[in-house]
Amino acid sequence: GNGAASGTNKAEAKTIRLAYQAFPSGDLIVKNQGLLEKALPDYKITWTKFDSGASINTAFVAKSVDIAAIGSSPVARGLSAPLNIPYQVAFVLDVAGDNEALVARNGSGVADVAGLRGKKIGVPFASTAHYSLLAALDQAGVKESEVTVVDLEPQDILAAWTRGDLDAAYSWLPSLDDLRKTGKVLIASRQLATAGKPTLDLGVVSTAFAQAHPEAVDAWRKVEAQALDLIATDRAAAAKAVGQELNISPADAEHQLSQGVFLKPADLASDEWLGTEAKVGKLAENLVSAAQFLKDQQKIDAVPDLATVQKSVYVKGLPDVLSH
Amino acid sequence: MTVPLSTVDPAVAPAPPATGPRGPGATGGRRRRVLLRIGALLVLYVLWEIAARTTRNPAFIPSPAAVWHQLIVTSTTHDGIRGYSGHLLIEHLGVSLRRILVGSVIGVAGGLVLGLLMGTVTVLRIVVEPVVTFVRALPPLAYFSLFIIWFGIDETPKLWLLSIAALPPVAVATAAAVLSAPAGLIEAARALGASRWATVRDVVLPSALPEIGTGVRLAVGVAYSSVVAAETINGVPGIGGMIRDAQRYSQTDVVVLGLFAIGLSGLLIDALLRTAENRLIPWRGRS
Amino acid sequence: MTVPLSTVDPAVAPAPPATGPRGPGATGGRRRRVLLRIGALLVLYVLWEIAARTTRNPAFIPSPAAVWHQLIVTSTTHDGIRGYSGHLLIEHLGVSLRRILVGSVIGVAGGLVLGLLMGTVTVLRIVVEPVVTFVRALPPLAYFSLFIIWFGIDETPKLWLLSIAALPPVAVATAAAVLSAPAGLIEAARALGASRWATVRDVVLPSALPEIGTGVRLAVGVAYSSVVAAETINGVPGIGGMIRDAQRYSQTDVVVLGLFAIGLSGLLIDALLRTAENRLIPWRGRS
Amino acid sequence: MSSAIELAGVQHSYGDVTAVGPVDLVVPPGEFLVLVGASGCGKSTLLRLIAGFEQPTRGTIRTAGEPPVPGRGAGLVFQQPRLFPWRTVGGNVALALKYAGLPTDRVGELLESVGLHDVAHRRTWQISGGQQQRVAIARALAVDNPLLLLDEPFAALDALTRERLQEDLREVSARTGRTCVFVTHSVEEAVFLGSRVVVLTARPGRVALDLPVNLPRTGVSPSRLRALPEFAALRATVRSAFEELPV
Amino acid sequence: MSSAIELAGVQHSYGDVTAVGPVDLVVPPGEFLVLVGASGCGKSTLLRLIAGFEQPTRGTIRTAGEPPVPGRGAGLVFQQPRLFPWRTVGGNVALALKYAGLPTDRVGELLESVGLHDVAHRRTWQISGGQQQRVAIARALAVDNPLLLLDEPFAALDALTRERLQEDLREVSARTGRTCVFVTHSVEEAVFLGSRVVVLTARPGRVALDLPVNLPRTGVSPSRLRALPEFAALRATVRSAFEELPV
Ligand SMILES: Nc1ncnc2c1ncn2[C@@H]1O[C@H](COP(=O)(O)OP(=O)(O)OP(=O)(O)O)[C@@H](O)[C@H]1O
Ligand SMILES: Nc1ncnc2c1ncn2[C@@H]1O[C@H](COP(=O)(O)OP(=O)(O)OP(=O)(O)O)[C@@H](O)[C@H]1O
Ligand SMILES: [Mg+2]
Ligand SMILES: [Mg+2]
Repeated sequence: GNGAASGTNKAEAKTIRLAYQAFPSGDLIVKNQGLLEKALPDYKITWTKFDSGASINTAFVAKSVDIAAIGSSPVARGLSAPLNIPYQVAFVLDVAGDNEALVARNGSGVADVAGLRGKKIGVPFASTAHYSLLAALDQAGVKESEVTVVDLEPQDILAAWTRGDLDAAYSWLPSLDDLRKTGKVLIASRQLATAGKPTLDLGVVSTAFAQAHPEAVDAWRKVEAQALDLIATDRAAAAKAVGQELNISPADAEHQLSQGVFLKPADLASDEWLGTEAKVGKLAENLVSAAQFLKDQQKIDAVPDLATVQKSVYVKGLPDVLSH
Repeated sequence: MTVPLSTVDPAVAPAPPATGPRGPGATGGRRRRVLLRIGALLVLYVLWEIAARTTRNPAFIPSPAAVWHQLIVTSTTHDGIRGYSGHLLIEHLGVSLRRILVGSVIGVAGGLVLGLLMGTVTVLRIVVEPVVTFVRALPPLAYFSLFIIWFGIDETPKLWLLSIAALPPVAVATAAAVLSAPAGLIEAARALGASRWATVRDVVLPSALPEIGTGVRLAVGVAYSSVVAAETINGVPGIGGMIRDAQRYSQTDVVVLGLFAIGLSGLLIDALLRTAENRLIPWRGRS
Repeated sequence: MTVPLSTVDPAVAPAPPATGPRGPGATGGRRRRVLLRIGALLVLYVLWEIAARTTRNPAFIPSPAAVWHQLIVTSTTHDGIRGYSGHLLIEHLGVSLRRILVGSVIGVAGGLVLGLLMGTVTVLRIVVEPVVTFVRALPPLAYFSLFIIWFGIDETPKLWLLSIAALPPVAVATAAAVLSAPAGLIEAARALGASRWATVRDVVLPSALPEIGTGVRLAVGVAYSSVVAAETINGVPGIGGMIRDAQRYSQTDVVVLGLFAIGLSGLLIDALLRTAENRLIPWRGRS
Repeated sequence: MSSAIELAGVQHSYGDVTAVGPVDLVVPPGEFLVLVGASGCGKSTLLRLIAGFEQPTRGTIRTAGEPPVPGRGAGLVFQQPRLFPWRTVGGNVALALKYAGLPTDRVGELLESVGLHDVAHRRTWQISGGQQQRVAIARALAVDNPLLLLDEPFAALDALTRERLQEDLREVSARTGRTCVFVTHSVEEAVFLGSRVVVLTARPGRVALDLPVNLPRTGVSPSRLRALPEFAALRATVRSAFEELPV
Repeated sequence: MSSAIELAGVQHSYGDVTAVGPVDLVVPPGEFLVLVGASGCGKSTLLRLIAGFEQPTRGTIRTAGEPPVPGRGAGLVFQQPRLFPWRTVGGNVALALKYAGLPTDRVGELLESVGLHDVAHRRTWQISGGQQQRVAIARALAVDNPLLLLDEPFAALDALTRERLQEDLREVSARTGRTCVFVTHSVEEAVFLGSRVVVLTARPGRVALDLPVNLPRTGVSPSRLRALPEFAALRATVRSAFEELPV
């Protein structure tokens, strides 16, 4: 029993426990190149891989992690009752672009989102793709009850797709590549983002940790920013690092990176995203709308109000911290 | 109720003799049993209530009241929404029970046949036993995707998963029991002119029945505990699908409610199996 | 090797008599066994190769060559990367085997104690048996998140999961076997002045050993097949974590490699258990 | 017709324990052979060899000219009752009839013939030791096999029941001309039943005495037979053969 | 001192089968009581009642003034050997010594006393039926209990071994003054061993004959004892009591 017992109050121990996930982002570069370890040599840093936002939320509840890479949908859940996880959003790792998309299978006869009525669509429930799918349907005026939505993990979507059991699927890389080979993209998350329904991968920090170690959070934000710069400037080096973490070839990694949207560090502090200490950005509204979506799904009891969510965006030192 | 040793109160040592397989006070025993169980339930309830109150975190340990509330919510139509994810709790459970039932029956039948063959036909044992051992070590989560490729996303892969999960306990228990069949009675049957098959049917199988019964009970338990894995795919309606969904949204009270639904119906089925076993095997402890 | 019936070739019916527990040709039997198994392996290999070639989709059925290639890749350091996710295959397997071992030992020990108590102490059976039945119906995937909350994300929750998965087969098999203990021999021990505990130790336990052995083998198998579930969180290094990772990236060849690693090591451990069983229970089929 | 049983140089060892032999023995059809010998001398082993349940380590065995196969042409009563606990008493007897393809309505009659009434529906552990042994006898006698092998079948029976069953068996064997091999510890029983008595030496059992019994097998009442002076003489011969064996 | 065994109006039923009684019987310490009766008349049941393994349906039982408890103060030989197959032959005997808190080095000597050499290391199914029964006897005799209950212990033994063990038992009981209850089917054995012979009726077993045997218990050689005219007379009395029972 180490998790619950130790927790973040063991500040003196100077440890950082990071949770990461296997999606291509600057986070993997930070881990692969040991950037954080270099920036904070006197901290003991552990990286733990998780495969869903839900399990990361659980780990936060268990006080087993301090910083995590996690999708916006689970964050909205974590910030709402009954979880009310004391963590704050401190970074936007990436915005879903063409790497998450709704694809219709060739031969299903579906040409646009509205044509999905009466069809069967696969999506991993509780994921950002699930959120995006329902947003896309809503946008096209298709009611959820008019389609059959099936809960499937990406690899299972691929299997069912190949058999012809699905007419469409909302999924992400790498399985998305295979879907696109035998299907037609109806809409990608990039378009939804421009339409005000972006899905994001966020960096969150437990509140207790942020209060105890603000300097560590700063260092972490700096190295994450550094990684974003690397993605922008040296795609090949970034791809090599990401590929090593994902057990895929650098070429594949580059291909995947090219389809995501990676913000410039400076943009993070813009009103569009995190905002500044003076004014919290639109991210908070985005999280509230994600929470509203969950409420509509009867997955949470109540939607937190905007002010509460704004308090959960860690803007301390913005925009200066990120402008080096 | 059963063998003398077990009917004896441990407080009295050395144990006083029991008067045959069914001692007196069988009805007194029943009342005592019910009382003991109710007592144990109360203790568990109080512990739960205390745990819930001290942790004060419904995501950790939801209070009994919250779970009770979810029971009502998921069993009724509220605000135009039926139960959970559009299905009542009883419907989720019913769908899953059907899957468990079918999967168990197939798995038990397959395990019985495989086990008997492995126990009696040497060639088959040599070839099939490693395969069974290999397969039963494999994690269902790892090979489930293959099932989707082969069988789609509807009932078939779920039933396959449950069947394959239920098969090994029966197969292993049967094969082992067959090898333990009393040599003296096998000889007795052969001396009476029994054919090979008749020996299996009239001696080996009956003598293996108690252990097969244990295997069946384990198999049904395994099928039960695999229902969430089986319902990771297209699992709603289904109690496993409901639990998974609730889990991903950290609705711990619904998760606990689902666990109760599974555990209690599992208890019921096990009690039925045990009754059937006692009826079918009056000679337990006599061979 | 064991009971006459099983050493008999099915081709000859009615079976010719075997000369005692260890018939002649035990060494000839061994050669035949090895040959049969090699033959079966070859057949499986050819089937696999054919399946891989006809489906032509490595995401579904990777070719043997691809899996072999992955074996080499994951077992060596390539381009500065050690194996898979920074660990060699053997390290993944080693970590998981350690978990399985510890989990199985705890589960088996717990199951044995619980089973013996349930089988011999009536009060405990009445209260504990429903609890065990309840728990063994619960899907590990459903309650694993509770373990994370209670025990963190490191070794503890994994070992708990594996222990709880391994416990029921031993507990149920032991309790059932204890109830089947031969009444005549229990009386014999008591007539010699055995105390209650001595009767359990010298009669009940030995007579239950064959069934307990089956329970242990099932328990280890269940622990094996639960390793992916246990390694869903913070599972690398670990063979289950490796499989899950590979699954997410549709690296089916790595998944199949992982399945082989699990299945083959499972076979090995089962063979060890079986040998131990045969040594410990020379009286199989004689009671 | 060939001999019912032919043993040529038969020897049997369990591992390094030689239990029987070498034994040479030819039993013509219709003979009632009684085997007598000290406890542990190899009588049961010899019977199991003739039944085909053991293979001789050395030598050959033929029954009706063929190597023996269990369940073919020989009824066998083991030293222990070996009843199937999952069948009732009646069910145990019925099984024998079923295997022989005979109708199972003779169960009652067969049980009656060994002095058992009203136990057909009982479980096998709900009858006494002697009753169990009688069920085993009824089961073995259910089918008319040319050869009958009995291993101390009457050991657990009281004097009266035993005498009645002895007489029945004597009468049946004389009437049907079946070949019998009968193991007993009672010298009296040996002389009364046998048309030939073989006394075995201590382990490994070899033939110490092979004595033809030429008492009238029919037409004499049992009690008169037992009172004959030849009867007493034969009994004394067997008994002394027994006593003179080196231990 | 109180009686070794006291049965007052004892009756026992298995379900609706009345096996024994009512029986009234008082056995003074040191008595060698032999029970005789037809197969299935309730002898084993009576012994199990005295051992404490069954509770009487009616009436009361006292051994040494107390309600009997299995394993306390009484050695018991069951009708079947009931050896533990997970222990070797020697291990079975050692267990009895262990439970009594005695050193286990007497195993060889105990086996020797029932005529068994070289089988201590064997498994229980690797010895003959008579040898198994003798192991059970050795196991029950390992501890000096004031009461000894024996259910047809010599049924599977040849005449010579049986006679030797009879003499041993007679000698031991006379020397140590233990109370014995001995079930047998042999009238000869009953008269030879018993200081008192009780003949039971058919089921439900009641006392049909209660016969004191006043033969000299020491100082006479067994063969001379068997040759005494009183011996023959007693044997005839028991036998005729037996024969006159309604069946
Ligand atoms: N469990 C039981 N249920 C019903 N009847 C029983 C049970 N056990 C014994 N009996 C009956 O009770 C009677 C007495 O049995 P018991 O074993 O005492 O006989 P016994 O005198 O020892 O006979 P034997 O000489 O054959 O051993 C028998 O008729 C038997 O059928
Ligand atoms: N499986 C075995 N392994 C080793 N020795 C054995 C085995 N079975 C029997 N024996 C030995 O072989 C000898 C003959 O055994 P068998 O059972 O034939 O004796 P028996 O004449 O029938 O004796 P009894 O009158 O006591 O039944 C005995 O000394 C016995 O100890
Ligand atoms: Mg014998
Ligand atoms: Mg008896």
